[in-house]
Amino acid sequence: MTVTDRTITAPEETLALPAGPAVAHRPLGVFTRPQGSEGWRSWLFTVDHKRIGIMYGAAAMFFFLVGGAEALFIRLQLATPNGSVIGAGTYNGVFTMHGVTMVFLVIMPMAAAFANYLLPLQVGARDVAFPRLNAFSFWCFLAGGLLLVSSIFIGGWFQNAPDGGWFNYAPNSGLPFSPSKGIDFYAVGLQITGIASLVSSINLIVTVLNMRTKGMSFFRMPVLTWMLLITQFLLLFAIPVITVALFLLMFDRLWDANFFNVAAGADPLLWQHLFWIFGHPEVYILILPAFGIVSEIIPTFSRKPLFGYHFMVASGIAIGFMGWGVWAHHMFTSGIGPLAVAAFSVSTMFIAVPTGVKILNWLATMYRGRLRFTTPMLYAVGVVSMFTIGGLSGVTHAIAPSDTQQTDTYYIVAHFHYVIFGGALLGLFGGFYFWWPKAFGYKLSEAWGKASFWVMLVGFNFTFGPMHILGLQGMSRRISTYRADEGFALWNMVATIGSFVIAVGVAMFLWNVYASTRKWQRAGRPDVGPDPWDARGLEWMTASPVPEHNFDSEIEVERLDEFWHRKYGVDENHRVVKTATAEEVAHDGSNTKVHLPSPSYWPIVLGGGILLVGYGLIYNLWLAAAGLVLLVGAIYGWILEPADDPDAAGHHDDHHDDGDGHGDPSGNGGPDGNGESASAAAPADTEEAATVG
Amino acid sequence: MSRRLKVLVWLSSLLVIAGTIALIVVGIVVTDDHPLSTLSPVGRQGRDIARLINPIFIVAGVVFFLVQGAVLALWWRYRVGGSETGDGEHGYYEDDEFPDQTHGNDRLEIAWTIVPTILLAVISVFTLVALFALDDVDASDEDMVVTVIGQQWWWEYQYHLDGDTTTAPDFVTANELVIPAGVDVALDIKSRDVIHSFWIPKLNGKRDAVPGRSHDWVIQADNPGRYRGQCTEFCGLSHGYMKMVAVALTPSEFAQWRDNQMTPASAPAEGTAAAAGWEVFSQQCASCHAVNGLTSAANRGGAAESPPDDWDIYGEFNGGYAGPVITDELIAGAAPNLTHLMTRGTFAGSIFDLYLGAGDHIPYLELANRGTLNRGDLEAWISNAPERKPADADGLRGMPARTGLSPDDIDNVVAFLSTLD
Amino acid sequence: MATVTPESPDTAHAPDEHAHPSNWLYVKVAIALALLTAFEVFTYFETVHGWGDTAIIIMLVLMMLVKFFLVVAFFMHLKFDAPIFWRLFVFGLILAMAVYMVMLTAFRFW
Amino acid sequence: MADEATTHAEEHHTSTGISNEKLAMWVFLGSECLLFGGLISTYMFNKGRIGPNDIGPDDVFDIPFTSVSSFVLLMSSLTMVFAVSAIARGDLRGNRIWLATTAALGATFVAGQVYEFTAFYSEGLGFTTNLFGSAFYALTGFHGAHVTIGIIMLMSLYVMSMRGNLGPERAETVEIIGLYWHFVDIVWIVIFTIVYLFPQ
Repeated sequence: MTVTDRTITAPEETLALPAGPAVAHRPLGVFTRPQGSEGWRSWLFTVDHKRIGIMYGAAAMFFFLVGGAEALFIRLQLATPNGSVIGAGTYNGVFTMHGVTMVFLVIMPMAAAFANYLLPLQVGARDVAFPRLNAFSFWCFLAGGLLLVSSIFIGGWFQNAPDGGWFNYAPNSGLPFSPSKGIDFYAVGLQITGIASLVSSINLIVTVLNMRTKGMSFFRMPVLTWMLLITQFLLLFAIPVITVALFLLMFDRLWDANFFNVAAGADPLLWQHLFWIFGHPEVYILILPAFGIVSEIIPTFSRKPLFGYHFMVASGIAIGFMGWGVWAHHMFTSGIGPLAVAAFSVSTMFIAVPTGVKILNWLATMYRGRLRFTTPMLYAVGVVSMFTIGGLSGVTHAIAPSDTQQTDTYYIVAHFHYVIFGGALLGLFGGFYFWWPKAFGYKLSEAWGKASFWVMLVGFNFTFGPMHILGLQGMSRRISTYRADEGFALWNMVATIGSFVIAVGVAMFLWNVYASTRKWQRAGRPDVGPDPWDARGLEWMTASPVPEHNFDSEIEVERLDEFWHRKYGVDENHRVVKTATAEEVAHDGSNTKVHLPSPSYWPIVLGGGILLVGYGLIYNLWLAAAGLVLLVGAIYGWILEPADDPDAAGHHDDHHDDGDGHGDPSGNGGPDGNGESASAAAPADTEEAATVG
Repeated sequence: MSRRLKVLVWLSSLLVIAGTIALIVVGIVVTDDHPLSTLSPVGRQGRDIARLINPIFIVAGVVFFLVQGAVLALWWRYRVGGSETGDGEHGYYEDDEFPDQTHGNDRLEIAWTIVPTILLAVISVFTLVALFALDDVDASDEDMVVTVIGQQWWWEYQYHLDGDTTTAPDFVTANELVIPAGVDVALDIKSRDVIHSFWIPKLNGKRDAVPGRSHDWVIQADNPGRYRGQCTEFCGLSHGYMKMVAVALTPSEFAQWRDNQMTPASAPAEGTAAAAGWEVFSQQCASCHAVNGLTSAANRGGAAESPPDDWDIYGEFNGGYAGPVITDELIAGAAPNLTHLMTRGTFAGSIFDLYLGAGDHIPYLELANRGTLNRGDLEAWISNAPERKPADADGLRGMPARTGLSPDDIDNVVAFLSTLD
Repeated sequence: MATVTPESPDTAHAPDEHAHPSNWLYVKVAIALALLTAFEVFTYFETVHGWGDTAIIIMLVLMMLVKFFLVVAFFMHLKFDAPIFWRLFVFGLILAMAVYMVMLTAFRFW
Repeated sequence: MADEATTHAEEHHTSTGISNEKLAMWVFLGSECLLFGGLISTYMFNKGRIGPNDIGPDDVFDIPFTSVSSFVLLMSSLTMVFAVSAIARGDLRGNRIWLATTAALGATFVAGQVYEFTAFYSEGLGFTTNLFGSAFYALTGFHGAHVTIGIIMLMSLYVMSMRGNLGPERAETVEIIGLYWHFVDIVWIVIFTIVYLFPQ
């Protein structure tokens, strides 16, 4: 493979992020810029996309345990008729927090973990476009998440937790009907996580559009990159809509506005429209990353390329587009009129087509493959199987008349858990097992992994399978209890038992993480090598764990699945033959001359400022003012941080890292007309970019 | 046995097992009588929905078995063994065998894009036909329109026998919607506070009650009977405790019931327990509960339990609110009209039976005469309602506690209520 | 894309600089904007002359769109800049209009 | 691909040939369309949902005044363009002058809005008065906040320039802030037409 030779040019000249040591250590006012990559402080101030990805994953896992505990309380309360484990008030808080936590604080950040860790690697970049902004996204998300979760404890157990459901319909969310601070926590907390998602989506979109390595055209990008990119576009356009809705709600509650005040003539359906215009793309925001992960795992363990790559990409784009035209199917019974119902019913049905294409392509990838059922493969096939169930039940309530029977019953609860747990979460867990060795240099135990998969799968089906039946038998959602003579006792008990089986499965996963880590620590690091699974993407083309600088030199990509093609060739009989080992092809991370963006204090300070503003809005505007001061200070500190010397163009350590253009406008302005050579290559790339926009 | 045959046997036995389990589950689900089941409709609309969805359930079931079968078949057929740890000479695979490196097949892709599209297009035609038929709310052949009003956490029904919902209703009742069997009954669904959803699963799908809006809906029951329902839009603290019942009567029974409902209550005879109960009631309860002929609007003026003005949406809003008009004392302040309480089978948002073990054994019209009053729940409810059904701490919604009442007072109130038949 | 590729290597600011219009063009655009604004305001005061509301709204929307695209195309350089900007921005714009117009239609707003 | 250029060019290679910052700003502006679209639709939906005797748009709007302040904001876009082309030419002094003028025009607009709000308030239209009031103040307030942030950014640029930190090599920074500024202007073009000029 001659390609390898060609790409290894003088390392120092191919740096994506140049920095001079003199700049990195330059004192700024009273502060010295943080340094070093060891110890806990280095995590607080890191701007490394991989560490940020890992922190996203860890935070999401913490919130997953919180949300899971809430789920168990729900199931305990409903296990028997007239349940009295938790009262109606607490129950409402618990199911609301369960939904909000799982959607906004678990699935989204878990996907963000993969996006942060893998997107730059998969497109062959050194880091994301704006590393400090990336760190800010994480801290801002964490601030919002902690603010939301703190509502459980502040002022008494679930006294001030949001209790209007994750959908939080007006006017029940108004002050007269929800006088506790709960809805304020909801509105403020989701605004903050929304800022995080929006900033992160801009950052990652720019990364994919702009930071691809040589030859990495759009149709050479892995499907995971594609799905994550589509997800970021959905976030980019959906977050502002919920922002508007949350602002209106906040104005109503804090400053007595009239947006949802029916007595003043407001129409509460406005909230529903705004919420679901956001909420339905949100569903695809949750599921598309998992689709991408599955599309990486199945080919690897089938020893085949993904079947119908272009159709997989196109169906993902189609889902992204169509996701904007179906929101009112959440409102078939709201009284939006028969014409609107008819239109949205039909549009919803056809969104099943691109989804079905994906399922069939995964099956076709497995067909005639050599399937190796490792833990990641089990999870991926689990997604194919379980998501299909969720998709099929989805079609049954795209049919509007039938939806009037099913909506707001446990049938819907079953449906979206098959989609979000059976689809998104299983996919993300598969991703953990798959990329764990890449991120940490050792594998999780396969035995424990398989066992925990089966326990989780069985528990999952016992929990949510019966809910289809309960829903069709007429059990409503969000009811804190039911009468004994309504006949719901049997399947509720089964579901509750199933939920504890899931909990065991999750505990086994955590034990696996603990035990595998211990084993690795005791034995000294067993080197899994760059490519433990014989995989296909560029992320496997560097050492495990990935060195801080990602790749030793810029990779030049010539086709889809570049890394695999560097390992394998075809002989005269069209048989696949190995031409190089992964170790020969991959970079070993030995290039220590790469300069990287320096760590920074400001992202976490800015996140802290936002947290203060958040609590301030809920409790005391003076606190908010203090937070605002901190926030503005952090922004200015941030802007002034890079060495601010216009004559030193090309020597700034983070010219790629500037949110609002205040910083160094990059070497584009350099005197020697640099950077512009790249634009000669732009036609093809931007032409393809059109398909994104 | 050839490998192919083995797979076939393995697969078919698996399918048989799965099919059997599915059949058993479906059997339990369909035959077991569930009062809220959507699977055994007994009304025209519910049946239309079932007729639309049942074939689709079958199609979905077929697709389900095909996909799951394909997953299992691929698994069985193409799995290979290999090193558990991946550190064998060939990594995870024991060999260097590679399957055909197929990248795709455009014709196949186009086929499995178009086939589901056609399938869904067919389904959507049937859907649209059913949708517009169900929405044809003028199908009702009765003049009568019932205004259904949801509030935290019970339902009020205002009967407009002439179908004119802009005038005062002829009579008002709560929680149990009584309709004549066999005919379409037009409903006009509204809300006084937050969004609720009216749903009698055996008769028809649900329709939201949205404050400030008025939604048309139709229900029909084939046969006389009692059909349970549950508010299905989350409506705050006691959402789970907001239930209702639709009672279908033969047309002649309905006429009888209707005439009775239109008679005002008469004052209990002097000196009886019921008279003492009325005393207590008029002081403690009448600020919210109306009893036609006995309470008056004056009882309710300025009562502490009335909602404060700034979110009082009871009155007519001139700029667009199409809510109910308070025209006379028929309509309660914030609580069910109790004029004919004893003719109902349930109370407190239909979470308690008013008569012990009555079930369907006693004809609806004879409940008041033949039923055994559920004194335990009724008395507990009167003295401390929030204990039985969580209500908001500020006392603005839900029935407030009356723990100050002595046992005698409560006995007397029950005696008074027992006269309301 | 044609506006981007043919740059000479010695222009520092390739995508936008080489095609930078003159200040006089900007002034002309500004004059057009000012005239349009004046005419918009004029319609407001001239409603008495018996134009229907619909006609006025259509005229106002047309003038608004012209102003909008004048600013976007010239002041924001989209006319001269890389097409990807145009696509990203217009995608957001069209999506916003489509989604919110459908929402208002569902409310039978028009 | 002309990748035989200098190594310096290699360092700043981006796939599209566009700088990250500028791309990010346009991506952000695409997203802002959805934000203002939501607020404008909320306003349109709610402005008429008031009682017949309630205070409404016709009772408070002062079209001549708002026309003048709209004109001021429109012209600030022109001065912003001048600022951008000045710095691209290397005319740092001209850049400073036009930045300051733009900020001043923006500040005039915001001051006009503050005056308008106080005038409306004294005529009886508060934020809580009715749906028209809530929707009007929310929409124009959001826009005003955007303008204010823009003014702060312009002033920061001005200070940077005074301290010698804003040379011609940073022309793109000015251009990016300019994009934001023009966006705020086009939002006002829409608001002015839909909120003020549409027949009520």
